[in-house]
Amino acid sequence: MPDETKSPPPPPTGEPKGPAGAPNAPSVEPVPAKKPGDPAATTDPAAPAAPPKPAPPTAAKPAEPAGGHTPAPPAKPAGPAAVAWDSEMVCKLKGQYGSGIGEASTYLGQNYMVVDSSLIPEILHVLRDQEEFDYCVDITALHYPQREKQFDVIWILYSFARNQRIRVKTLIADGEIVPSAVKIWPTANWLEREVYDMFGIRFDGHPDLKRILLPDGWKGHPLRKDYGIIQQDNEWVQINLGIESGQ
Amino acid sequence: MADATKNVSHLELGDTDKTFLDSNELIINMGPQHPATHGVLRVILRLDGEKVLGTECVIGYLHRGVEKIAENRTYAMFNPYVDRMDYVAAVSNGLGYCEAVEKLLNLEAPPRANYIRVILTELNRLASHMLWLGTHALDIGAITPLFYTFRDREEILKIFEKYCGARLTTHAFRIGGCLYETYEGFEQDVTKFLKFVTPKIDEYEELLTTNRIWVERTRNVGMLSAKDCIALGVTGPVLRASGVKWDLRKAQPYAAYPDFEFEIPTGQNGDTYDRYLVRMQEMRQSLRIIEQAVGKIPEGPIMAKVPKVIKPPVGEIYHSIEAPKGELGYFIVSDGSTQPYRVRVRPPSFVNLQALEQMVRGQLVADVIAVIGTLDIVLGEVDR
Amino acid sequence: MLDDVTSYLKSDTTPGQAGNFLWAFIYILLIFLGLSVAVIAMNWLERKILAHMQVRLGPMRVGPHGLLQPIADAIKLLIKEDIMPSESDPFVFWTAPLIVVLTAFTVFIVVPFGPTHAVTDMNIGVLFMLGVSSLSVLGVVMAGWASNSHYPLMGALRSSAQMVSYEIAMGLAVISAVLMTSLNQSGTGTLSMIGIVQAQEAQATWFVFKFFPLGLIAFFVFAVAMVAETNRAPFDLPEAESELTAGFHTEYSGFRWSLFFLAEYSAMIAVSSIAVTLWLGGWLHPFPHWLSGETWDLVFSLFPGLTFVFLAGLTFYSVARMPKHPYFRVQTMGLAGFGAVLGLIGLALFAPPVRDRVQDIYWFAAKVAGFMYLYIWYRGTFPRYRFDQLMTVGWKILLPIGLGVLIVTAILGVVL
Amino acid sequence: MQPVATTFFFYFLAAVTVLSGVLVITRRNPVHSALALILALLGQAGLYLMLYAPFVAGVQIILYAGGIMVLFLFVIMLVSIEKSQKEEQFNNMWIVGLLAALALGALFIGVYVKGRDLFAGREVALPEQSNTQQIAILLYGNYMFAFEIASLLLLVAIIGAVVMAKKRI
Amino acid sequence: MVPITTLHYLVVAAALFVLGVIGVLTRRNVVIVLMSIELILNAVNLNLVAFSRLYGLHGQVFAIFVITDAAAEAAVGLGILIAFFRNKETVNVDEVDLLKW
Repeated sequence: MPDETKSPPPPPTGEPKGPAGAPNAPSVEPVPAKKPGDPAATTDPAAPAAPPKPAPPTAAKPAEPAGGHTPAPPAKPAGPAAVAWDSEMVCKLKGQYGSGIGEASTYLGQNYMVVDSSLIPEILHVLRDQEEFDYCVDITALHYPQREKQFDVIWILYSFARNQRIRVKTLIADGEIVPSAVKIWPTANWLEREVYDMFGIRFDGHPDLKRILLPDGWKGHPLRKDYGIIQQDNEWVQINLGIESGQ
Repeated sequence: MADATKNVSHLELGDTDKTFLDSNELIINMGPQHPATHGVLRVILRLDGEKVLGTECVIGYLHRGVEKIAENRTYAMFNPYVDRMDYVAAVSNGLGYCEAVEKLLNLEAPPRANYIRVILTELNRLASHMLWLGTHALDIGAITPLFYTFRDREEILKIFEKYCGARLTTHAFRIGGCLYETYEGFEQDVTKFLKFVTPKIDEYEELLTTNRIWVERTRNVGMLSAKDCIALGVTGPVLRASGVKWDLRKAQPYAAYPDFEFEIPTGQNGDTYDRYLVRMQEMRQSLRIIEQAVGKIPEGPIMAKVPKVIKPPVGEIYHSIEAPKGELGYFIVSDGSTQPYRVRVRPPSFVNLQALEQMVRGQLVADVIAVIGTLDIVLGEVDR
Repeated sequence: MLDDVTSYLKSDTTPGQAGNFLWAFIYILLIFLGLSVAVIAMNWLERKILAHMQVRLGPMRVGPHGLLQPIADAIKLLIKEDIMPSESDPFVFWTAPLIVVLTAFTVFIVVPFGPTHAVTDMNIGVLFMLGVSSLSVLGVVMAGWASNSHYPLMGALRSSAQMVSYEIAMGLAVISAVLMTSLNQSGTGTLSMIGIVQAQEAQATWFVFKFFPLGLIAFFVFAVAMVAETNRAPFDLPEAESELTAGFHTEYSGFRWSLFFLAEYSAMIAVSSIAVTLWLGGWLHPFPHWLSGETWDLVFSLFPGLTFVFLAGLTFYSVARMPKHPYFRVQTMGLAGFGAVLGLIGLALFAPPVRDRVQDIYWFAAKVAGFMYLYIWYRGTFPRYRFDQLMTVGWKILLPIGLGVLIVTAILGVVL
Repeated sequence: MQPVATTFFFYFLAAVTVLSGVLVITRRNPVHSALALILALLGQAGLYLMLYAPFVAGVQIILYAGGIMVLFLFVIMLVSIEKSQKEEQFNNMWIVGLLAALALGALFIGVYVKGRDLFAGREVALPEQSNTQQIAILLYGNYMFAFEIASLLLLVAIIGAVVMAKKRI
Repeated sequence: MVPITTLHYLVVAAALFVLGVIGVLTRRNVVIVLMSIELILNAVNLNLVAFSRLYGLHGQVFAIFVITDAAAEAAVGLGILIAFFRNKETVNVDEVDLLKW
């Protein structure tokens, strides 16, 4: 049913976003303080790119700097900075997976780590079974059209035992398939469907990956940045609602 | 929408034995316009006689693209939109959003604002639970509690109206605190309301708690063990009714909650009856919090120093509060501009609704109604 | 002709038995009209009483205190577009409500409003009532099937299963009452409705107090079963709004729907009549043996008139409380007129020849009205049973109790 | 109750019964057949009343019309009738069946007409008022044993029906 | 008018009986066959009750027994019908041609 929805990423048609130059420039800004025991961290090609033109403070224009996910705004003196997330768990994971674990930082007291997408199911399993992150709060995604790996997929996990919340991220390109977490947390079922619905990210191993909020035949994935705010699937509207346009 | 049979082919069926005439498995389409689906929820039921073999929820009829809208509004402009998600607990939505943005801005609301926020949010929790009780009881066939709860909820809405001019979608809070100072006589109104409503909650309980039919209809219906709850990500009263003593107000306190004493009511069996009891207890605890809060609202400003143009630094934040329905989280990503790069809402109703399948499989049609009621979903929040 | 009229007035038997067809016909007409009026009044009363239980006012707009609301509703229903599902079976769809209404009304042939106030008295009266009222399940099943839709079908299956199961408990309770009629010198009981009331009169007790608490238990079984039999709350599963939208009559609208409505209320009145006849002494006034004698007879015969005068007083009190604004003038006048009519009826009921004849009917109607109030009260209080629980109550609780009561009654009847 | 207009009522009820019987065996839709059968049963109950058998009439209404026919309607609803309605309604040997049945009918009528003298004038008005009591006396007196057997039969039927209809016990 | 005698009832009963037999012999739908059997039983009942006017109440008692039998027969018959329908998806008697399924 949802086959036709997986279209190649259309060229950005909405408002032009971000500075045109070097959208996918590799990281030049050293990501804050990596664990010394993690030699490969900075060489990870999937490593989170710091903003190539680090968020200009004058960013009153609607443009978003590409790769804005990295919480390292050096130009913002008053703003809190992301610091390395020091914990036993991270050490252990890094020791175990090496370069698979990218950045692990704390921003505003909230921890997150970036994981290579190939490691996702394993890491999530480990996090659930060994580190007691037994509650998957949310699964969501971010879209950075300028980046080569366009999407961040984010798992927000919570541990009842530690009363701690972490975020696990992975970076994927458009069309790349992420392993599903349904086997790990059943709650991922609808959350992944929503991510698929909104971003077009497919999850491998999902039992019933189809649209959840939008109607089945809808074309396009609204939360992609290139999907305009008033854009709609006119064809669908005409066929199913019998009106010219929904606007 | 695809027709019912087509959708049902996707139902994953654990139970393959067919006890009735093989060819006559009944597929019933409940909703989207059905008196007991609390909005435009469509549940496709595969029935064996009265026994539910499988369900599939079709949602999205109320999808308004709130998250997309957020990306095209400034932080302050988006604030009223969150009220439209869980419209029976608009104040809680606003609180979560404002606190998330405040965290992103790395500032804190002044204590007075926090106290006002707690009072209004707890009042709103009461209102939400009252509405839940009325409709839930109505679904199970007791029509009278609905009118009682609506009568009393009206008093809460009156306080909201006096405070901010709106009854339902209040937009009560602003990023950085509250816009409105409490009106003259706010404390008295709230105290009067507390006095008025305490016996009323007993009145509801009198009608239902020991009512044999009520107990029979809700005991051992829609069971959800603590393990299942956590696996399914179910939060709020539903989780607590399964015996997990977890409440974000205690676990990760926010606003002024650390200042107050209150209990986290829990159940043991995780059935519909326990969820009912937990929510009734929660209403009492809310009253307790309000009582403590209203007596000692500190003096001071109600608004923190917030820049005229809200422009959080680049970064991302996840902040969640204990909404009446469960954990309501906001994941906000800022790119340093005036508009959020992305706002993700973690809606408790959406995640809780997912548990429906597990809760009703193997039970009877009538239980589906009871379970939908007990999950306390608001479709505005499910669909966003 | 005239002879027919007068001869019945002097006779002490029902017109049906006396072969007085004119009066039988008059009674049929009266019962038909009376039932229709009662259903309309019930409609208004239910909404009003339920509203007051639920801290609201209920209908207030159409006529003073919404008195004309049922009439407005009836008009609305009659002129409403009559929709028939395209895939339905038109013939069955049409006959179903007719069957339900017919059975609900036919039952009243044998209901004894007084020793002579009945269309006829069959010697299988109770059997006839049970049988005819059990026919209504046919209409329900047909309605559900003919609608060709899932909700009505499930509603129909539910209600037929429910009605059939509760009929058994009901029948057992009835049999124990019938058994009690045989506790006389000759040892022969009766199935005739009038005979049963006369037996209660002869045995100087209402059967609800017979072999205390046996009669009470049997009465209880019947009282529960009759609520289930009429598909009313808390046993209103067939039309459980929140589950099956409206059960077997989901697809019905307008006139045909109003037939179902009419049938439901007349069935309620019918089963209440059976309960009153079997256990609450039918037309006998309270404590017929303690409070007997000339004075008490006079006192009791004044009750009908007093009731109407009281109602008239209530109405005039409401008139006095009406807002004085000229906008309400018509309403006030209407209410006053209504009160005047009630008062006049009350006064007419004080006239000796009338009050003696009407007294029996009054006591019967008053007892039935009590049951009607109970119906409304249940609806305001109870949640709804689930289907399997309903069956459990019917088969595992009421049936054994009914059977036990029957056996014990039979043993006691032989021993005593 | 003195019987009134006996002739009219007899012909009326007989016509209702027989015509409904015809409908029963000719209707394509089993639900319509069942409805016709109910009508026939009710007509027959009327005939019983005319024959001074009110108790049998009552039992007929309760058991047949209210019980058995509901069961029939129930089952008809469960087995889908759309398919069976489209199929051939009569089997291949319907002519033979019809002829045989008609011959049987002719035989009956012939015998009755031949033996009409046997019945003529022997009708007695049975006591209607005590009909139920008398049946009860017979049922629990002379036919006690048969009565018990009948109850056993019903029990067996209940179990049999459950065994048949339920796939998994 | 001719007074209504027992013979009249017997003729009605015979007509019903014949109708029932026709139904049993010619219809293919099992449900209707079962209903035809009910017609036959009813015809017998009518005979019994009619004769009870001549020979006392025994006929009526027998009619009650017959009704009992009819109830049992209907229950078992319909049970078989359901089992049959479940297995063969049809309600045609012609297709009941296996000893085992």
